[in-house]
Amino acid sequence: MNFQDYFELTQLYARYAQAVSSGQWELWPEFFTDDCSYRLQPRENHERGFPLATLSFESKGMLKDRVYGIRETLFHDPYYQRHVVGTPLVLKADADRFECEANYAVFRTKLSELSSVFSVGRYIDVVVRTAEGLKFASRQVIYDSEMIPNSVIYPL
Amino acid sequence: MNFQDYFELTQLYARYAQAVSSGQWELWPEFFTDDCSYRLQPRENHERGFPLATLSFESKGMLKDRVYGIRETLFHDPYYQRHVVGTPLVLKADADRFECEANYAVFRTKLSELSSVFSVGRYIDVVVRTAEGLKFASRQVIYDSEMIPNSVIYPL
Amino acid sequence: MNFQDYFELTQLYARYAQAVSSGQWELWPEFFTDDCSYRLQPRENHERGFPLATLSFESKGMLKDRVYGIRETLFHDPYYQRHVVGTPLVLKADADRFECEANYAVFRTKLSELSSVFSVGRYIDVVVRTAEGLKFASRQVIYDSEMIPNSVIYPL
Amino acid sequence: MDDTSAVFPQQIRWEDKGTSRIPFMAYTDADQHRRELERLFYRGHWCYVGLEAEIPEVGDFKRTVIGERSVIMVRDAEDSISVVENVCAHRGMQFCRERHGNRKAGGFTCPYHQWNYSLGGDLQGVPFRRGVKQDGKVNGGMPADFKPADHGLNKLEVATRGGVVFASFDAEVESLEDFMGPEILGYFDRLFNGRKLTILGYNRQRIPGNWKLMQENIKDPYHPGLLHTWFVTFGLWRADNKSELKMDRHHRHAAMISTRGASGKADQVTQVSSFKESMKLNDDRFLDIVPEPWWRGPTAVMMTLFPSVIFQQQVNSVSTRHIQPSGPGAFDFVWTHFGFEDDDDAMTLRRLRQANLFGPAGFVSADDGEVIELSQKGFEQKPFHRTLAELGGREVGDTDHMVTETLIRGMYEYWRKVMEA
Amino acid sequence: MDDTSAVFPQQIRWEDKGTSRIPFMAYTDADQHRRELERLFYRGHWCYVGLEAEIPEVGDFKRTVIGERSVIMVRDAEDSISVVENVCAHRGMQFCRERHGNRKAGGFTCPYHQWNYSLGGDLQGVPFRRGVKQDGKVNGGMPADFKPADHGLNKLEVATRGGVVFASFDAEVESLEDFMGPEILGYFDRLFNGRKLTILGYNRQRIPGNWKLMQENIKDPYHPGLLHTWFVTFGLWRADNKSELKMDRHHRHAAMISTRGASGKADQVTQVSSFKESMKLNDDRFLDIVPEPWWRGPTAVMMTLFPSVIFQQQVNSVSTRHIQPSGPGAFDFVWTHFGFEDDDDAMTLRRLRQANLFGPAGFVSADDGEVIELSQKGFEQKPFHRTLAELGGREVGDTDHMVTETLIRGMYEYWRKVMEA
Amino acid sequence: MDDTSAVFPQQIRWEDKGTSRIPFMAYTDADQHRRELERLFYRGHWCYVGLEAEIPEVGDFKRTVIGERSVIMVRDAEDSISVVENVCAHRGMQFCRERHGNRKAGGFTCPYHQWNYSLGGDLQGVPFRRGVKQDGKVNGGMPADFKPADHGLNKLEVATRGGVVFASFDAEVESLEDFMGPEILGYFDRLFNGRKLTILGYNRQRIPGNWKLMQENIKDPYHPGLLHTWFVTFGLWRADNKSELKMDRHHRHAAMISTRGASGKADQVTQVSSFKESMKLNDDRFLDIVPEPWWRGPTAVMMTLFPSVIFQQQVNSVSTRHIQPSGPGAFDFVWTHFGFEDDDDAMTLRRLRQANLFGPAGFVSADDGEVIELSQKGFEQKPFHRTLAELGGREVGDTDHMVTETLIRGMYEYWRKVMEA
Ligand code: FES
Ligand code: FES
Ligand code: FES
Ligand SMILES: [Fe+3]
Ligand SMILES: [Fe+3]
Ligand SMILES: [Fe+3]
Repeated sequence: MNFQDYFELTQLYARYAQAVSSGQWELWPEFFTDDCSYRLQPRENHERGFPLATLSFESKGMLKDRVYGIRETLFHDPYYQRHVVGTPLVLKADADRFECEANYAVFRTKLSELSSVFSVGRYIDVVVRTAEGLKFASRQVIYDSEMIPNSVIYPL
Repeated sequence: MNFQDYFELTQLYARYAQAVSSGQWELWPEFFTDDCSYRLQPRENHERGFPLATLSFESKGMLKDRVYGIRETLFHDPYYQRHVVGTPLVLKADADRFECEANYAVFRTKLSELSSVFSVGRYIDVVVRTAEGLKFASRQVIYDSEMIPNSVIYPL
Repeated sequence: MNFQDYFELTQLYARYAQAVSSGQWELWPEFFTDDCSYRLQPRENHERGFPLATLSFESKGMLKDRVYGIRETLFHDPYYQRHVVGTPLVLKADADRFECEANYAVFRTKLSELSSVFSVGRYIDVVVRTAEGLKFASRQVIYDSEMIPNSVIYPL
Repeated sequence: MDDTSAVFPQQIRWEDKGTSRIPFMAYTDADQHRRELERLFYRGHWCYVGLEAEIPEVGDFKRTVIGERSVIMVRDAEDSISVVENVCAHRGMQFCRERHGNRKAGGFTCPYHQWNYSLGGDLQGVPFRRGVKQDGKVNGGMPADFKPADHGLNKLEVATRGGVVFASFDAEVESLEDFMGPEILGYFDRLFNGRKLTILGYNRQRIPGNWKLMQENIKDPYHPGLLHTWFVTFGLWRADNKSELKMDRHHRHAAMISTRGASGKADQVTQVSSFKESMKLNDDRFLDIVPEPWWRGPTAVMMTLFPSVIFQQQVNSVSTRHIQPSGPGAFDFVWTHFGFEDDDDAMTLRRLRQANLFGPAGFVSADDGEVIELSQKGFEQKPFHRTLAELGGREVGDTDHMVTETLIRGMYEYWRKVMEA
Repeated sequence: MDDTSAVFPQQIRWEDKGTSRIPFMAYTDADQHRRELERLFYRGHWCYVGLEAEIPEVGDFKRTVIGERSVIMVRDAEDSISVVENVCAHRGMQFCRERHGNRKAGGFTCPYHQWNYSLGGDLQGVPFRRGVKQDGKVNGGMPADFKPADHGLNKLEVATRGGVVFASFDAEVESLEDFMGPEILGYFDRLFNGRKLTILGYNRQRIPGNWKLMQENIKDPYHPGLLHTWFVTFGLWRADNKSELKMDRHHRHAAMISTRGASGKADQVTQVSSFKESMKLNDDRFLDIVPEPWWRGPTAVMMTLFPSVIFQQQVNSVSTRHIQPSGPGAFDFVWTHFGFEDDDDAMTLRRLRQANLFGPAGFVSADDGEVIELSQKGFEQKPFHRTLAELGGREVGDTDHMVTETLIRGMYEYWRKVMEA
Repeated sequence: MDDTSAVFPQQIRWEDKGTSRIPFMAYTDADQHRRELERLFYRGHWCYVGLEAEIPEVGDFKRTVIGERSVIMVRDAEDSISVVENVCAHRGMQFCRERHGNRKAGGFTCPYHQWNYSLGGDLQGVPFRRGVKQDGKVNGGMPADFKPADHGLNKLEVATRGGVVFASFDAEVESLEDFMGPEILGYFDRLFNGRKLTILGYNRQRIPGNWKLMQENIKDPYHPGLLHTWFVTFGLWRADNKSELKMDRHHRHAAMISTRGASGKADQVTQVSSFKESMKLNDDRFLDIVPEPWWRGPTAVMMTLFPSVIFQQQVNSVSTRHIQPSGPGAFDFVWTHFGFEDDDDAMTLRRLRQANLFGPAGFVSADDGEVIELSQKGFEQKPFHRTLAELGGREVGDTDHMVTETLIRGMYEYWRKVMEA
């Protein structure tokens, strides 16, 4: 792996973490390819081989529909979220395709409340090089956090 | 961006995280330029355009005055703090000047207590190259953590 | 420091974080040299110069004995743990030997429970180059987390 | 505090004999919550514990909860299903920690002193029961009159039907069929008609609100059109939907039966301001709905089985939703999505896609958890106050429409009967 | 527990008729805390809700708290200020979640079933109120006798003066002016003299101690010279400061008025061991103090308005500090720093710089939170004990000096009167 | 709740006069917990506070806890040890925050108003006690009748023996020697025989279970062979171990004395199913055990001193384990590992290596915390139930073997006597 690729990869992860912590949800789908896969799944289902995911999207279009839902239809108590993500572990590096994993912790802060641990887990990713730079062809968010604190509204 | 710059940058962030987790508060001002700006501000004020900061320092001298206050005048219940900081996102890189952002989580541990989430948020930084290496010309600590758990004594 | 070394180093840290979050405890001893030192010690003992550690292992064999204990003899309430580790700070870099430190946060999730902060602290490491790649000759885990939430079963 | 308190009453107080105005204290008081556990979860009721498909093999077990008590559902040696309380008969340890697994070999052993129990809960091993022989002398051991038969695990009553498992701490509990009553049983059998179930997976959420609020939420047939914009936009909820509400004779259980209006564009028939004209899906595979023969008409049937479970059929998405209280102010809500043995891959994919609408992040369920949390906050700030559940009048009865809160009034009619006894 | 308990008394007990020895139980008991909420926050008192400048436009609102009840301060259609309780009249949801915003268009709508309220809190929309017509039949709807006028939001009494907004749940509450009394009113008007205020921003902290400890802290005029070394070193607190303490006739409110001694080096006049000779500021812009005409003498006036707010003028730094209890052992403390419309940029910068001294991290305020937390810890470990607030004697009265705890005794004199009634 | 409750009894209820069946409510009730604090920790008992070696120099102090009250152990000016309560006599602040340090210079000063105390706790400084002279007038100050002697820190009774420090809030408490009784005192003196101790360090854990469960755990001599597989495998616990159990006359304290069986391979003599044949250590330095002369036979002596401490000798590993309750459902458990002045480096290394077996992560101690947590969970889910501690019969008495729960019965015999008085 050369530095340029490594730099772009770490920046992709850092930029994603900033974007989903910024409240600008429109930024989120743009990290993905058109025919991407995004899955938010409990570690239990993942390890026991159950196909159910908490959210399972099969295209960038579905991600955009999610953003619309967040913005327009999903009533929720607003909150800040903050992603702190570890260095990506590069499992496989081809010229234009990278398989990576990274541990993450997401903290939730509701208005006038203390911050708390919201979700922790692991990203399992396939990153590909596109004309617009590196994108996620696939991002699985496998969360340890057994009991979701009420609900997950924003993208993890 | 070349590797050497990237390496120095990531080391600056790592060294800062170590320093403010070490209890050796004297190390803290040395990460900044003489005419630096350091601001600890709630995300609310930042996003609503209110100028008030929880702490707003306009020089390295003020940072030294803060350290003196921590050491000599500010009574407080002592605690450990631990910074875990994500990879810096490089927004702008000139030869001797870098604009970066990074998400952080700080954990507080009081004597004979469990550790807890103390503050989470984002650094918005301007880093410059000096004779003594990279320094912060400006570091804004914009925190999500709406409700401060009593008080902030040590540098974030 | 050159990129290749830096890359391998960051990957070592990332791979360790994945391994000890994976539940595959057998992976853990393989990160160490045969005559390694692994110490889990409260910051209090470390800073006050007390030799006692919560766990103090002096060989890879002891690590393997620990894994056996986790698997076969140590009754415990099972839990997930998730490591989020900051960028390693490289304090000393020789050709085949690196002295590094890194801040960590480990989150615990018990079945049907919320995730919580389990342990936060600092790694103090000596990494050496071996035929099988980089390994820890020494890893000290100095934890801030004064009060352990009941017990520590899995490797930190 | 003083008895003259106007803001923080000592006792719950109803405005009248009816149940259209529910005191906020019905959701907040800790002592009353314990009484609810005892009278509603531990006595006289069948509580949901799981699905047979979760423990297909002899020795398979699943740890779950009834009210606030940990229990184990296990397939015992006779290949029938037992439910035992997860508390060791020796010194009380909650010995079973895995949430699922197989104990065919060896049954259950408590780690503290290795008391061993059969899958059915009979005590079959007590270390040192007869003491230890040393230097020709026998030391210690259990008293001569110790009878293992008296010290098994607490065994619950068990009833299974259509692959669903219920249990009760109450040996006198009526039959499961009588408990449900014919109306509800009919809808139960419609969903669980004997086909083998396949487990698709779980979702788990902790909702910081009183457990009854979830029962209310599913007994509140008109909120979807108001809160869940997507339902409306998708035409899943339309004012011209054919709808029926049915209860058991105690008014504790209910079924919300609805059938999508056949004709007309949603925006023509909806009268709901929440309708968002502009909305178009970028990817409509979320809504690839295919009717199934067993529906026999209704496109959605939501059953509330009091107090512990909700059975969901929303078009092709089917699940059980297990209510596990945790004090008056919170409950865990566990979703088990399933399919049927004869599903083809396309149908399984369909159920999984539609699952995006439900659960802790679902397009039309996440907000249910949110409104429950915020209702609880409202209750706690003025415990002397009460709700106003008078849509469709103040009476209780089955209806052929959704514009009513009658099911909520019915549930509290039953609640008062049991709690004020 | 047993009534003979010496360490954990059943009831709070005062040593005598006076209030110089305050039982630790005044800070720890949960039932008593609820009684405090009812008698001090919800009845007979005006509580701070905010500043008019926070909601300049019609429809602007701010969500805040009185005691432990969520309320909304809103500029209504008539451009006057209303305060309503944030609890839906339908089924009790705490419907307003944004903490600020504008609802000119559409007023307030509860998301659960879309009941809609005017900015002033009148119920103006109930979906399906008249039912839904289907196949010529009208289904459901609210009862014929349903009167929207009876089901608006809970409207509070509102009083504004000098741009500050107060509210009360108590319709019988006296006028704001009578509530403050002439003395306090004078100092209130000194700070809020009609000029438009400008909002500089907020600080929020959760202090794990009883809310009264913050009132005490600001009624404790001599601790700054002992706890807050910086005050002394900066000459902001000097033993030769001219000082006055004034109370309302009930002794519940107070003003601490001080004027910096004109002459002498601090170290000559201070008698305080906390003075640190060595200390020099590396950057003294923290202390760029410029007197303002409206001060009319005093360099610092700290007002405690019982029970809910503190008004701060410390040289050029002005703020309101809102006390929001959260059980007997904690409260949220919300700082609103402001300026005046006629401030030039230099003065604004000055106020912002001096803000470094105050708030959750302030050089001379952070430690107030710390001592409050640790006082609470002391109280909880021996609830049978009591404080000793006898500096300046055991009586209550205004003084012309700071060497006294009379304001604390005064506050508890009032507290006993109200709480023991 | 209603008095007829079967699941949640109002009052704790014992099945009989004996103590072999302990009600789960003995571990869960909050009021009863406060009564335990008062009767067991604050009255009539000596509680552990630390080791003299922790505060070798005049002015050295250590902050610790008795029951739930913060206290300070300090070496005072007379070079003797004082223990004072960490609550300021002025307004109650828990003034000491460092957990250890030296206050030879200046004694203790409370930061809030700088009341100053001698190392022994005498009040020696009150700022402004005589007021402040200004313009020839004396302002404020403490009342004329203020006697500093009446307002020192709360001073506890102190007893030290063999380098171990105990304290009591109770001035009438019997002597430490009478408190222990001759039997226990003998084993205490065996371990603390006058040699200087050296501190090796601390381990701290918060165990979410009732504090008595830790006393039970160490009064439960046969669980190691069942729960702690390593003990068996290592031959540290063998069925042919010589063992004795001894109690004081009140049956509140106990000593478990065991001596490793001399001969035979573990697997020949163990009857314990937990034995794992396969197990081999990769590095057996964990078990580099060297007998010490002072053992005088026993290889392990575990002493439970009721209510606050456990003294451990497990081969070469010696430690004190301090029990610090935190409500009925949790306690902090603080381990102080030590050695003796005459240890050579090899022995110190040995003690440190064997420390891997103990503490919050120890091979044979971590699981004790786990079973305690899970026992508490069991108790909370069915408070009407009880344990069955009948191994070795239902009586109480010393034994020459380990196959009994007699020490647990003994502890509750004492507990009932004190708690039911
Ligand atoms: S508690 Fe289960 S065997 Fe002893
Ligand atoms: S609760 Fe507000 S509209 Fe129903
Ligand atoms: S509280 Fe300790 S000096 Fe005032
Ligand atoms: Fe819903
Ligand atoms: Fe102060
Ligand atoms: Fe043990």
